[in-house]
Amino acid sequence: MLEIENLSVSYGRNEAVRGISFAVPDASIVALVGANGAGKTSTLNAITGLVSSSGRIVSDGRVLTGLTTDNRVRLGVAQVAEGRQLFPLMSVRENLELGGYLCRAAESRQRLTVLMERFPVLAERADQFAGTLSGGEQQMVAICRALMSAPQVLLIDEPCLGLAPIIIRKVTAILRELHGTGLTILIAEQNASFAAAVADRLILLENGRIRAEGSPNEVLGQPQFRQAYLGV
Amino acid sequence: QTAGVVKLGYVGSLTGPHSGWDVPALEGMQMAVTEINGAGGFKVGGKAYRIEIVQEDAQSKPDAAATAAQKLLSDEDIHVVMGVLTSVPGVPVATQMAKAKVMYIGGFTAMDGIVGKPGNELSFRALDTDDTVAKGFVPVVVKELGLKKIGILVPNDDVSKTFVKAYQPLFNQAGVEVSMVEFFQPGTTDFAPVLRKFQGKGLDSMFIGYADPDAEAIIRQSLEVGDLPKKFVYRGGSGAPAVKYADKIDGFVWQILTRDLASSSDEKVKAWIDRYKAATKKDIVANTYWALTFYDAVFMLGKAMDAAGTTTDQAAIAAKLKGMVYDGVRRMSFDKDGHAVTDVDIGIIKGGKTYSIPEKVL
Amino acid sequence: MLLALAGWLVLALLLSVPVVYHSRYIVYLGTLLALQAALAVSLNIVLGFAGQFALSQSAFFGFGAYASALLIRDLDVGFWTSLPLTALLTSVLAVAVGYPAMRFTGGIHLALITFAFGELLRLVTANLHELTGGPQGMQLVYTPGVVLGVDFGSTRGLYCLATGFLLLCLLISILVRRSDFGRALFAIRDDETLATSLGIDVTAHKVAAFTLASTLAALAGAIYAVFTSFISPEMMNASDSIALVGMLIVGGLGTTPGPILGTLIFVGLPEFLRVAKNYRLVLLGIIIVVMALYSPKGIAGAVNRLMTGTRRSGA
Amino acid sequence: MLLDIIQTGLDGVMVGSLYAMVALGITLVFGLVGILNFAHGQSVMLGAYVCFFLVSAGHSFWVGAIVATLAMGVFGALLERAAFRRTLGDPFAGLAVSLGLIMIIENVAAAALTPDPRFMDAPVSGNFAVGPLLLSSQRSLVFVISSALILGFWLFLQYSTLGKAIRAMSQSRQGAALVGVRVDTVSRSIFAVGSALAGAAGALYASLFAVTPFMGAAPLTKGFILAALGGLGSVPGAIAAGFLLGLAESFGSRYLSASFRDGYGFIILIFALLFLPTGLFGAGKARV
Amino acid sequence: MLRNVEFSVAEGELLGLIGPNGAGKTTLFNVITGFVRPGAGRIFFQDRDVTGYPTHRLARLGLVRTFQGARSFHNLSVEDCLRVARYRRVGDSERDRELERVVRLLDLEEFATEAASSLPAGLARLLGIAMALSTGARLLLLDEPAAGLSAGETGVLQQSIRRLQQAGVTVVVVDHNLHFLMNLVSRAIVLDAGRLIADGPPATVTAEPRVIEAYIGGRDLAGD
Ligand SMILES: Nc1ncnc2c1ncn2[C@@H]1O[C@H](COP(=O)(O)OP(=O)(O)OP(=O)(O)O)[C@@H](O)[C@H]1O
Ligand SMILES: Nc1ncnc2c1ncn2[C@@H]1O[C@H](COP(=O)(O)OP(=O)(O)OP(=O)(O)O)[C@@H](O)[C@H]1O
Ligand SMILES: [Mg+2]
Ligand SMILES: [Mg+2]
Repeated sequence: MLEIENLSVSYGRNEAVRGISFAVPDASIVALVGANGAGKTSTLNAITGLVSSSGRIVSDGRVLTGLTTDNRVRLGVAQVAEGRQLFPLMSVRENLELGGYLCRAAESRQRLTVLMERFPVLAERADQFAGTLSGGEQQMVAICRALMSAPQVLLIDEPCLGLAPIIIRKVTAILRELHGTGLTILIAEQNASFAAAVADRLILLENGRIRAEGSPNEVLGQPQFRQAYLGV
Repeated sequence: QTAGVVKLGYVGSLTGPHSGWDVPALEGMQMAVTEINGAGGFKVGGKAYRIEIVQEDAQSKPDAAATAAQKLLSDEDIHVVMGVLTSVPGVPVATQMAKAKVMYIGGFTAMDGIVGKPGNELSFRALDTDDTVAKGFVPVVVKELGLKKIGILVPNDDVSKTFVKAYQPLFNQAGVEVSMVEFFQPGTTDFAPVLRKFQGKGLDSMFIGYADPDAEAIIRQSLEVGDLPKKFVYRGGSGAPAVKYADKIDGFVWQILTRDLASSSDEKVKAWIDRYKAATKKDIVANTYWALTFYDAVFMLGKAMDAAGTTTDQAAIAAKLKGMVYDGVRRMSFDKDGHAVTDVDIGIIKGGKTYSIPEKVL
Repeated sequence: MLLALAGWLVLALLLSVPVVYHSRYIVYLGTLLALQAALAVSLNIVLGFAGQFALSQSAFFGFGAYASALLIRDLDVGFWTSLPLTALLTSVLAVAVGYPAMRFTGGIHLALITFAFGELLRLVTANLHELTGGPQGMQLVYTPGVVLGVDFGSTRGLYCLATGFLLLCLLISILVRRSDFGRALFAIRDDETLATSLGIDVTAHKVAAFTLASTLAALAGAIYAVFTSFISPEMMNASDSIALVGMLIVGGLGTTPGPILGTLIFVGLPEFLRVAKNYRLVLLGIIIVVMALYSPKGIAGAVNRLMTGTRRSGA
Repeated sequence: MLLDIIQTGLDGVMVGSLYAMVALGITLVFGLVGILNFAHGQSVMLGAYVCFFLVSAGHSFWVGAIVATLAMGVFGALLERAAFRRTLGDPFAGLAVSLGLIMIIENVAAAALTPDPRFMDAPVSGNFAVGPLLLSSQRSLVFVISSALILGFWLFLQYSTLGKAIRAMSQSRQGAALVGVRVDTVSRSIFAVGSALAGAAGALYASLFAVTPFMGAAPLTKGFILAALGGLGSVPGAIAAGFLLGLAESFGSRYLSASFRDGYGFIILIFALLFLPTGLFGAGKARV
Repeated sequence: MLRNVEFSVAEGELLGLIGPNGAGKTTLFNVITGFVRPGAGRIFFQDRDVTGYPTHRLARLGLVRTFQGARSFHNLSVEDCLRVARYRRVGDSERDRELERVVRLLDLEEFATEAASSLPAGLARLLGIAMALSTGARLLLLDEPAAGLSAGETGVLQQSIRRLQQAGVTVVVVDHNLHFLMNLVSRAIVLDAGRLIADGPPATVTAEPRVIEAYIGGRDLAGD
């Protein structure tokens, strides 16, 4: 369970998130949708502490506010960040191994094997520097690295960015599967139909505020959505 | 009652790597000034004058030295400037002083290229030239250490180039073969490679110069490298580089450009040493020589002013200073060009013992 | 806009101090500051605008001084004729060094290459005893002489020459900054790959900026030479180049007043810290550390923030 | 002749190991944490003084060296806390801060310790023969100590988990934080360790060369050159470059002119950087 | 990475390029625009052999690409980014007029004086495209222009690309958003593991079993 209360983020004079509150219940997938600059990334980054914010963030009963990023990660939060933040001069394998930095070696080795099976492309390129991968391959590494830590709360910024349709299917399937195992997932996504396909609930952000919230069908059907998102 | 104040300019490196030389010089001047003023000043034409030192920091850098010199020059009341014992910041100071026609008493080697040149009648060097010193130094050294064949290892700069020219013929005259001359990059700390050039050449001694850290590094590292001569002739003013290795080497000689301060037998010198220690709360080190030199020079300047009957007419003062012999803590004089001629001692470390031979130049 | 006007006013005031105040030392210091500032202003073009970490500014400063002095001594040209010749020689050298260095490297590697080049130049100068007088330097005997009724050999004349040159450097820097060329330099500083993809010849632009900065530095050196009548390989000391970079950072990298503010702090301020006697360099060090820590965009940046800040709160 | 060449080569390797050690500290702090600390040379200087004073007070060289190392570690931690922490991610600010620090440290040291150079008694002196070769005892000792330290560091960075985390942090701080690396703590410790290495190098310098308040400049310059030549952040690169420079200086001064000693290194540097733009062991450029 | 790829684009054509992740699409762009030298083979542009030309020269000839990730000059304002792209091509007044047009075209007016670094990811991508457009390119290679854009913005982008084509610019678009791409282009080619495996009208290409197997993974077009 991830609870956000009255979260605000600003960059200098520019207020990106203006006091939003929402919750992601256990074993559910919530997607933040909204146009460019709506504040999705800022929200996710605030939760992991990559940007400073005000408000209250609680994960599984533990208050994250004020902790450093690495300590939040220790409490079971993982994030696929915008820009991916891979280690470009380390091999794919090393990148993934570092994803399991906080886990026991045997455990993370096993997870590595499983993930490599799911994404054979990565197994093929295990010893290549991550910085030389294609855009989509890097995205796969970023997602797998986050999964390596076996998190309780998973935040993904634009999971489908740059992925081929066939891989998107795979990611969708994995997210659904994880969801089945009780993981709490928060997605920031531009692609409304993908969001609707994987998420239990959508939250529509506009200018740093929540404009609408509900099941995919409810939100997609609302006129606010069409106006804020499709610009019609 | 005092009739007036004479402002005496001091420029020198109070900070930076060259401050080891120039700070003692200032201390010597301050000592002299305190004593003179304490005695009611010095007399010129029956009137007593107090001295006030105006000091500027040359920061061991030529451009800062030039700025410092300009600052002194901008004070119209300063007619005499003293200081700077190292050539890099020294040259711009001496040049500017000469250009502005202000009397300047410095101490660095490159002054030899300035003192005595037309237009530079107001420039003085308070230390003996290499030519003067070498004439007394070389024969004593050759005899004391029993030299036949030497190699020269000195930094690659004009100071070295100048004195190598002075010493090489004198060694030859004394029957010593100078079989190699090597210049190393100033600032070198690791001498092993260049020392290897001196191996297997049948040398009995190395002539090294002219800064203590270089000399000590060379001695120490030739012991490390091995298979090198163990006698050293030092064109420098201190025995310090060899003290620690006294029982590992066969001989070390150096030039004491004033009197031997470390183990003095002269009463006047002993008394001065006590006063110096009391005034500065410092121990006697090699560079204390510059304090003594500039101490005497201040008194000498006062005498010259008195003799000239003026504290402001620099040409007259300079004329009186040239040729004057002064019996201060030690004997000192300036020749007709403005080069100092003083008594020097020769320091020797041999067979684990340290002693000095007084060498009368004057 | 108002801020810029105020800045120019302050600069004019500063520059007029030595004209009004008759101390030889003030004039001397003014000349020195003007030449130092000219060096910083020109370095700003390559470092601040184009983002190229060149550490050879003082090497070119020294090169210019020697080039001009040797031209005058050995080829019998006059001081004024030596200036364009020096500029020409320097640009050839700068292109020869800058082209390979900037084509194949960048960032910290460029810094080290230019650093190494500068030190090499210094060592070579120190080793060419016959030509340059070796490590002890050269004493110069020429003066610029009287031109249009102004005696440029006098203390005051030299001051005018140095300030004139500083103003020229400032003018060039401002023109560059406002031009398309300058904007391309800023673009290169941010993202070279993107700049190339948009059709900007990145290497050519970088080399041009480097050559411009180096040539101006050399001219400052030629003026410095006639000003002090003494030059030595120490002028080329790389630590001075690094100090120049420090001036730019403390003053405000890439801004117009930054280099001048930085020079005032690094070279001017010590004169006012004389009360601290031998500890003035320590004090200067503390001031620099504090400034670098508390105004990361330099003084120019801090002033800007302050002004825009007050304006906003006033509105 | 051959013997002489071998001897000269050994001379080069021995000082080279000392250079490499300074370069290692720089490569850690600048290459991995991204803090440009030009005052690193001053840590070398202070370390040398600590060791010098302890040895002069009658302690053994080993005590001196270990205390110097620890003291500089602490000093580094203090510097990091007081100043460099705020320059993270902005090497230019780091540069300006270190310029100020150099002024402060050097001048305070010169005022407190006098600018006079001092020489420390080395733990071993003289030389020993290995077959026809004559080796300096102290230099050999320095070589062994610095090689051991360098090798240890390399193994640590390459193979330990923490070592990997450190390398990861140098490539993406955010990424490292996101996998749970305590980036703040780790970068602080690296800074302290880098400074401790400088202290150790200082002790070794003091056992061979003169100790002065201004001795920091030369090791710093060389260290930086080597760190870049080796490829920033690359430990094997720094080592290889250190040996290369030692050899260049050694052979240059032995067989060419000793008055151009530093020039040989600069020439090598220029060519190496032109032809191997990412350094001796540099990783490939990231693709566009 | 690339094996024997041969294709041509006609003047004024709007060509789609698709293929699985790592197929070599970006590499192909890199080769064409001179960032990477081809191991073998030649590249012709407007009947001129331009193999081995440096990137900036190709850009001046009118061959311009965008990058897969968002890329802009962080410290420049949006306006200045576009000015740089127009550098040395047209007179000042004309340039300003064109600038305005591009800014309006991509809905960047609101941000014109903002620093490029403060743009949200999606807009930063748009800015990248705007810069490429401003160079006055004759052949434009767009690498995943629609990635990270919302449905509305994707629509706007589609229109701008069409307008470009009408103005005679040749455009090659790589994108994984098939909905966006297939409504836009008249012809599509498919790369897989560095080889050309299909070429033809979009509808035909996406129906090919090889393409479905390697790239789409099912009958419906995922991720519109
Ligand atoms: N580093 C920054 N500096 C200044 N402003 C920023 C910065 N990062 C984001 N912003 C601003 O914050 C607002 C929200 O940005 P954010 O990245 O959270 O949007 P987003 O919803 O993730 O958009 P996108 O879909 O394009 O990724 C935007 O107006 C943006 O301009
Ligand atoms: N320097 C390199 N070293 C090794 N492999 C490389 C290098 N550069 C690219 N590759 C590989 O070449 C392949 C093609 O990459 P490219 O970026 O062209 O793919 P792409 O078709 O654009 O994929 P995407 O749709 O994911 O962006 C990838 O598998 C990548 O890993
Ligand atoms: Mg975003
Ligand atoms: Mg791609």
